[in-house]
Amino acid sequence: MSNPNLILSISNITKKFPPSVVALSDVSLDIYTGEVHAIVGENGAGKSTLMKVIAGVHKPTSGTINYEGNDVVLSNPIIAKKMGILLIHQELSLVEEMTVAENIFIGEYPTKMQGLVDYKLLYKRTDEIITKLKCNFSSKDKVSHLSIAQKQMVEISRALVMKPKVIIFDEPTASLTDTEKFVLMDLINTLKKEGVAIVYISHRMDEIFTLSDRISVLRDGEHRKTVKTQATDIDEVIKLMIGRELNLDHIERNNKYDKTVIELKNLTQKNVFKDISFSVKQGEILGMYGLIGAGRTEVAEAIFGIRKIDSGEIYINDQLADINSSEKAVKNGIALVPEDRKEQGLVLEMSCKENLTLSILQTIGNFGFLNSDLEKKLMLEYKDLLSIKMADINDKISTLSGGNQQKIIIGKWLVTNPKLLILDEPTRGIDIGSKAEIHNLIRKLANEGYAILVISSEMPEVISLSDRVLVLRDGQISGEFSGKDITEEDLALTI
Amino acid sequence: KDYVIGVTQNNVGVDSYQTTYDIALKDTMTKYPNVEGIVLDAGGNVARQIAQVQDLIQQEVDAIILWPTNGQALTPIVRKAKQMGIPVIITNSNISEKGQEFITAFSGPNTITQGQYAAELMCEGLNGKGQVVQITGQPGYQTAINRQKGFEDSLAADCPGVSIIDSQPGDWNREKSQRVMENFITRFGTKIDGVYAADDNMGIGALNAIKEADLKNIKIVGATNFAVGYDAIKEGSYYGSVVQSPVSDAIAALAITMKILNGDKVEKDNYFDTPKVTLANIDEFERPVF
Amino acid sequence: MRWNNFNKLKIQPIWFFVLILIVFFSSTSEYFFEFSNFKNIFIQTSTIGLIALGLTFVMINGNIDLSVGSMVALSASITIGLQGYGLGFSIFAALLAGVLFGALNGIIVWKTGVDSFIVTLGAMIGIRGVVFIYTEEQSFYALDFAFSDFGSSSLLGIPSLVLIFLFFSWLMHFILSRTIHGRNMLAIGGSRTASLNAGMKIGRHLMINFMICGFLAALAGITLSSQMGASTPNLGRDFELWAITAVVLGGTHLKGGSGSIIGTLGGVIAIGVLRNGMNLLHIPSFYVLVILGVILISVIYFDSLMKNKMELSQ
Amino acid sequence: MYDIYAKNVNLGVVAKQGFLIGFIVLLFVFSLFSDEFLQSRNVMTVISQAAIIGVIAIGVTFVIVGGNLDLSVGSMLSFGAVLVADLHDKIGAYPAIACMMMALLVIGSVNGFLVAYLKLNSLIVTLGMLSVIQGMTLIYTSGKNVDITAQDTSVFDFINKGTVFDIPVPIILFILLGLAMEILLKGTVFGRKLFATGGNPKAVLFSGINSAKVVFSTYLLSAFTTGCASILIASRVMGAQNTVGQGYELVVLAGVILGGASLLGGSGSIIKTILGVLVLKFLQNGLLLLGFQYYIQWVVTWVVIIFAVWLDIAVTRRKVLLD
Ligand SMILES: Nc1ncnc2c1ncn2[C@@H]1O[C@H](COP(=O)(O)OP(=O)(O)OP(=O)(O)O)[C@@H](O)[C@H]1O
Ligand SMILES: Nc1ncnc2c1ncn2[C@@H]1O[C@H](COP(=O)(O)OP(=O)(O)OP(=O)(O)O)[C@@H](O)[C@H]1O
Ligand SMILES: [Mg+2]
Ligand SMILES: [Mg+2]
Repeated sequence: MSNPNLILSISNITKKFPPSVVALSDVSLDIYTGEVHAIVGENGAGKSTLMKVIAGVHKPTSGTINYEGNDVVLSNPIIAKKMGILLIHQELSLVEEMTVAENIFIGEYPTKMQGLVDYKLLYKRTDEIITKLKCNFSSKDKVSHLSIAQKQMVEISRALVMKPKVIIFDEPTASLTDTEKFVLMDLINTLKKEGVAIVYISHRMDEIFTLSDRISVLRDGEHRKTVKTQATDIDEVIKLMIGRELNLDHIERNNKYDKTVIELKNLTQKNVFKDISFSVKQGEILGMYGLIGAGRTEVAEAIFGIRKIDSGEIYINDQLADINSSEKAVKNGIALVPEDRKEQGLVLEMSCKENLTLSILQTIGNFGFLNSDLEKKLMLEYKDLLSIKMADINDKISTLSGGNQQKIIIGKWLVTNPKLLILDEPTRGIDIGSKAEIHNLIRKLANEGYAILVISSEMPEVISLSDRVLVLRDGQISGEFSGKDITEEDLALTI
Repeated sequence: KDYVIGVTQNNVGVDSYQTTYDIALKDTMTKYPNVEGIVLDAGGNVARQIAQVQDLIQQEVDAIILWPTNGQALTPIVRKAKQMGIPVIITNSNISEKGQEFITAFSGPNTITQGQYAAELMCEGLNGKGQVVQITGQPGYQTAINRQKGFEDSLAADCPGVSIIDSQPGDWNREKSQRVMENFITRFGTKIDGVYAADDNMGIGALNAIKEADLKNIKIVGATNFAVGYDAIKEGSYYGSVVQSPVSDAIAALAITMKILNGDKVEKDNYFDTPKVTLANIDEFERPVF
Repeated sequence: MRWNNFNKLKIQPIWFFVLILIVFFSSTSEYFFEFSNFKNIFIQTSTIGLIALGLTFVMINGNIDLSVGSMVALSASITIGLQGYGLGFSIFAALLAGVLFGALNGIIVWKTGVDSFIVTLGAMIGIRGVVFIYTEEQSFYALDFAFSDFGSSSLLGIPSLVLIFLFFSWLMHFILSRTIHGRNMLAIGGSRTASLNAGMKIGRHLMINFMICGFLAALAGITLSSQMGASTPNLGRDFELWAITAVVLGGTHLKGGSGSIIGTLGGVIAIGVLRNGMNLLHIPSFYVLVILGVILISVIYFDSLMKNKMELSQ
Repeated sequence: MYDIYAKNVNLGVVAKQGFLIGFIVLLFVFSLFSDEFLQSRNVMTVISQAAIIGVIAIGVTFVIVGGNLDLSVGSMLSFGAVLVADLHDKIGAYPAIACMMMALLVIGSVNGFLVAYLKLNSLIVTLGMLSVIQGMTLIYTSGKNVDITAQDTSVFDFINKGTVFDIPVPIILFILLGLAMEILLKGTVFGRKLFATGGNPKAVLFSGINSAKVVFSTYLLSAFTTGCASILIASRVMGAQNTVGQGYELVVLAGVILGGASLLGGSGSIIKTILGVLVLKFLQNGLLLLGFQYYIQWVVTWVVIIFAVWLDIAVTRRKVLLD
C-alpha cells in the first residue's frame, strides 16, 4: 500500500438485515490519519450501519476490513476499541442514573490497586476534559438531569478519554447549538493535527465543508463517490446524495388569517421560566430561538400540559383553558413533536404503523376496536407525504434510520389535525432533502391555517421559516423580531 | 395479673383445626383471671417462630406454650428459654429427643399412633386386601411425616395384604388433594381400593374427585375428623377417621401450664386419646365444630 | 437545602421510617428500647439481611434471584448433614453449593438468554427438590450444642451473627461503591446498550453476581441453622419475597440501574423492627397481616413523596 | 455471534412458535411413557385443573404487559373463594357471585389506584395487598374453613361438573375468556395503549394518552379474572380454605412469563400465556402419571421450564445472547 497515512481500509462490505433490507452493498472506503473524512447521504443511506460495521457492532454479511495493514475481524466493540477505533454513537448511549464522569469513563475507569476505582483521578480527569470542551455542567451531575445537548457533549467527551487512532462521530451536532458546535469543531481540528483519523457524519453541509478533507457519498447503501472537499461544491455533493438536483424553492407563504389560536399570559414555573407571554395566530409560524437551557422545551411542555405551571394562563381561541394533562392538550388541538426522539417520541418495540397512530387511537377506534385498514391507509398516506423510507409498515420503528423515525413522529401529530403544532427541534438529524421538504410542509400547513410554533437551535432554520421570532434567555423572553428582515446578528445579540 | 403466658402457634388460619385451637386457647385463658396471654403466630415459618420465642424471652414471660413448626429446629431456643428459667410447654406436636431435657411438659396427640389407627381402619375397611393411594400433608412437616410413618409401618407389619401403590403430597389443601386424586384416578383407575388422606380436609378433596369420576367402593380414611368428614362418614361415602379435638388439645395444654405455674408436679408426656371413628360408632361422638 | 444534604450522604428515605418505627414502638412497648432487644432484632434480620445483600447486586443488574429461599434450605441441610466430617468442612461444602448453584443460574442466564425470573423460579423449585432428595424429607439436627452455642455467642457484647452480617454489609457496600465491578453493576443495570458499546463483559459480570448472591444465601442458611442447631427441608420458604421487599424498600429498582447497600440495610431493618414491634405489642395474628401490608404500602408512599421533594430541591 | 441491533429477525410463522413446538414435544414424550396421558379424559382433567391458574394468568398478563406486577392474586383468590362459598349458603349462588365480584373489583381498584395514580412500585403495593387481603380473609372467616352445605347447589354443580357439547364448563369458560381477552389485548384501542404504556410510558405521555387510566384498568381485569377463578375453585371443592390461593401468585407469574411476556412490560399475549400455563400443568400431570416422587418432579420441572423457554428463544432468535 502506497500511502503511509492509510490506517483503515474497508473493501466490498455488504450488510443485509434479514429478511429483505440491504443496508450496505459492496462499499469500499479508505481512511487516512490526520484527515477528516466526511460521510454524507440521505436518511437511511447506510451511514450509521457502515460505522457500526467498522466499530465491531455489526458483523458484515461479506467484505473485509484492513486495519494498519492487517486484515482484521471485528467481532465485537471491545476488540475494535482495544485496537483504537472509537465510535461516538448517533443514538445516545449513556447510563442515565450515573454521573457525568462515570459515563465518560464507562468501561475505562482509572484504578488504584486492583479493581478499585480511583475517584479522585476520575473526577480530576473529567474536570479537565469538560473544561477543555467548555461544558456548562459539572463532573458530578447525574446524566438524567442534563439536557439532551449536554448529554451529547458527554458522549463527545469520551473521545478524549482514550487515545484512539480512529474516531467516528455519527451526527454529533444534531442536538447541539452553535456554541457547542464551535467547541466541537476546535476539538476535531486539534485531534486531526495530532494525527488522528476522523470520520465525520452530518447532514449540515456547512459543517461538512468547513471541517472535512474528503467527502464520501452513500446512496441506498451504495458508495457513490469519494471526492476531495476542495475539488467539489455543495451542489455536486447533494446531487450525488439524492441522485437529482435538489429543489430548494420555498413554498410561498401567505397569511390570510387573523384569528389568535393560543395566547399565553405570564406563564411561570419557578426557577425554570418566568412571565412568558405570547400568542400565535392561525396561519402563523412563530419561531423560538435560544441557547441550550434557555427553557424553550419547558415552555412547550407547559403548553402541552405535562409540566405544572406555578402561575399564568393559557387561552385557546380566546377562552381560558385549563390544560393539566397531555390528554387535555390533545383535546384542545395542541400537538407537540418532542425534542428527545427516543425517550419521548417512540415506542421502540412497536411498529411504524402503530407509532404513527398512537396519538389518534381514540378517534380511529371502532367502538373501541382497532381499525387496522384505516391505520394501514394512514401509514401509507404519510409514508408518501413525508417520503418515509421503510421496508414494511409493520417493521419495528427501531429498525428505521434516525431521520425516518423523526418523520414518523411528525406524521403522528399531523394525523391529529391539530390547531397548534409545536415542533421542538423538528429537523434534528434529518437529511438536507427531507429537511427542505419538512420546511415546505410546515409552510404549507401554515398556509392552510395551522398555528405553528417552531423551536430550533439552528439560526438559519428559525430565520427562514418564521414569520416572527421570540428569543428566550434564562427562562425569560429577551427579544422579539418580526418581518422579513430578521438577521442572524439580531438574534445573536439577544441570546 | 400474676402470670404472663407467651404462646407461639404454628400456623393459625391454615386450617380449621389450628384456628379452633387458637380460639379455644384464648377463650380458656380468659377464664383464668390471674393470667395474661400473649398469643403469637409463626405462620408456619421456623425462623419467625425462633424470633418470636426470643421476643417472648425478652419480655420475661412466666411460661411459654410452643406449638413447634419443626421438632428439631426449635431445640436450641427452648434450651435458651430453660437457661433463662422460663418453663416451656410443647403442645400438639413434640420436639426432638434432644430437646426433651429442656422442656417441662408435652401435651398433645400421638401422631404416629394416629397413623397406626388409620392403617387399622384401612385394613378393616378393605378386609385385609387391596391397593391404596396415600395423600400426605405438607412435605417436611412433623405431623405429616409421623402420620405417614405410622400408617406405612403399621400396614407393612400388620396388614401385608394391603399395599400402597403411590403417595403424593396434598399440602393440607383440599383443592390440591382433589387434583392429586384426579391424577391418581387417571393413572390407576379402578385399581384403587382405598385412599388415605393425612387429614379430613384433604380426604374430602379426594372424595370430591372420586364422586366426580363416578367410582364406587373406594374406602377413604382420613385423620383429624373435620365436620365435613363427620357428615361424609354418616352419609356412608367416607369410611373412617381419627377424632382429635382442638378444643381439648388447647384446654389440656393450658391446664398443664397452670399446674406448672402453680408449682404442682406434672407428668412429662401427656397424650390425650384420639379414638377411631367409623359409621359403626359415629353416634358416640359429637359433630366437630370445625 | 435540607433534602439535598441527605441526598449527598446517600441516605435513603427508608431510614426515616426505621427512625419513626423505633420512636413509635419505644413509646408503646416498655420492652422495645433495650439493648438486648436491638440485639434480637439484628439477629432476627441477619438471615433475610444476608440474602438481601446478595440480591441487591443481582437486582441492580436488572436481574432477580428467586432461588435464594431454597438455597438457604440446601445450605442449612448440608451444614448439619455433613457435620460428621467436621464443622469446617460442612460449612465449606454449604458455601460451595451456594456458589455453584449461583454459577449455574448465572450461566443459564448468560448462555441461553432466558429471563432470570424464569431461570431462578425454576431453580427455586428444583433446588427445593434437591434438598428433599438429599434429606429424604427429614429434618437434621446438630450432634451437640456447640454449633448452636456459636449461633448465640457474642464478641465484645455483640452477637457473632450480627458481626458477620455487619461485616458482609460493609464488604458489599465497599464493592458496590469503590470497585470497578460495582460501577459496572450500575452501568449494566442502567443501560445494557451503553455497557455493550463500552465493551463490558456483561455475561460474566452477571454470573459473578449470581455467585455472590448464592454465596450469601448459603451463608444465611448456615447462620440460620446455627440458631436452630438443626435444618428442615422447608426452611426458607417465602424468604425470597421478603428479601426482595427489603431490597426494593431500600431504593433498588426492579428494572435495575440503581440501588445501595445502605438502603437495603434500611429496608431489612425496617421489616425486622416492624415484626419485632408487633410481637411485643401482642397484635393478634390476623391483624398483623393487615397492618404489615398497610405499613408496607405507606412506606413506599411516603418514600415516593420524599423522593419527589428531593428532585424538586435540586 | 453478537449483533445487538439485529433483533428483528422475521422468520416464518411456524418457526416463530418455538414454544408451541416445545409443548408438542413435551406432550409427545409423555405419551410415549404413559398410555393414559393423551386420552381425552386426562386431557380434559388437566385443562379443567389448569383453568383456575389459567384464568388468573389471563388477567395478570394485562398487568404485566403494562409493565407492572400483581402478586396479590393469590390472596385475592382465597378471599374470593371464601366469600363466594360463604355467601352461597346465605344469599344464594348468583347474588354471592355478584357480591364477591364487587368486592374483588374494589380490591383491584385499590391496587390500581396505588400503582396507576399514586405511581407506587407495584411489587411492594401488591405484596402489601397480598398480606392485607390474607388478613382480611382470616378475619372474615375467623380462620375457619368454609363449606357449602346448602341443599341446592345446582349452579355450582353446573359450573363444576356441567358440560356443553361434552366439554366441561370450566374449560369452556377458560376458552371463551381467553379468546375475549386476546381480542381485548390485541384488537382494541385499550390494548394498543397498554402495549405502548408498557413499552415507553414517556412516549405515551407525549402522545396525549392517559396511561394511568390504562394501568388502572389492568388491575380491574386481574381482579375480575381472579374472581372467575374463585368461582371455579369454590365450586370445585364445594367450599374454601383461607389459604387456598397461597403461592398461586408465583405459579401464575411463571405461566405468564413462560408464555413469553417480559417483566419489563410491552410484550405478551393471552394465547401464549395460556400455552405457558398448559405446559406447567401438563408437565405436572405427566410427571405424576409416571409416578415420580414429588421432589423428583420438582427437579424435572426446573429443567423443563428452562429448556422450554430456551427453545423458544433459540428457535425464534428473539433475543441476542450476551458476550
Ligand atoms: N437492525 C436493523 N434491522 C433492519 N434494518 C435496519 C437495521 N438497522 C438499520 N436498518 C436499515 O438499514 C438502512 C440504513 O440505516 P442507517 O441507520 O445506516 O442509515 P443512516 O444513513 O445512518 O441514516 P440517518 O441519516 O437517518 O441516520 C435503513 O433502511 C434502515 O432501516
Ligand atoms: N432535570 C432537571 N432538573 C432541574 N432543572 C432542569 C432539569 N433539566 C433542565 N433544567 C433546567 O431547566 C432549564 C431549561 O432546560 P433545557 O436545557 O431543556 O432548555 P431548552 O431551552 O429546551 O434547551 P434545548 O432545547 O436547546 O436543549 C435550565 O435552567 C435547566 O437548568
Ligand atoms: Mg444514522
Ligand atoms: Mg429544548
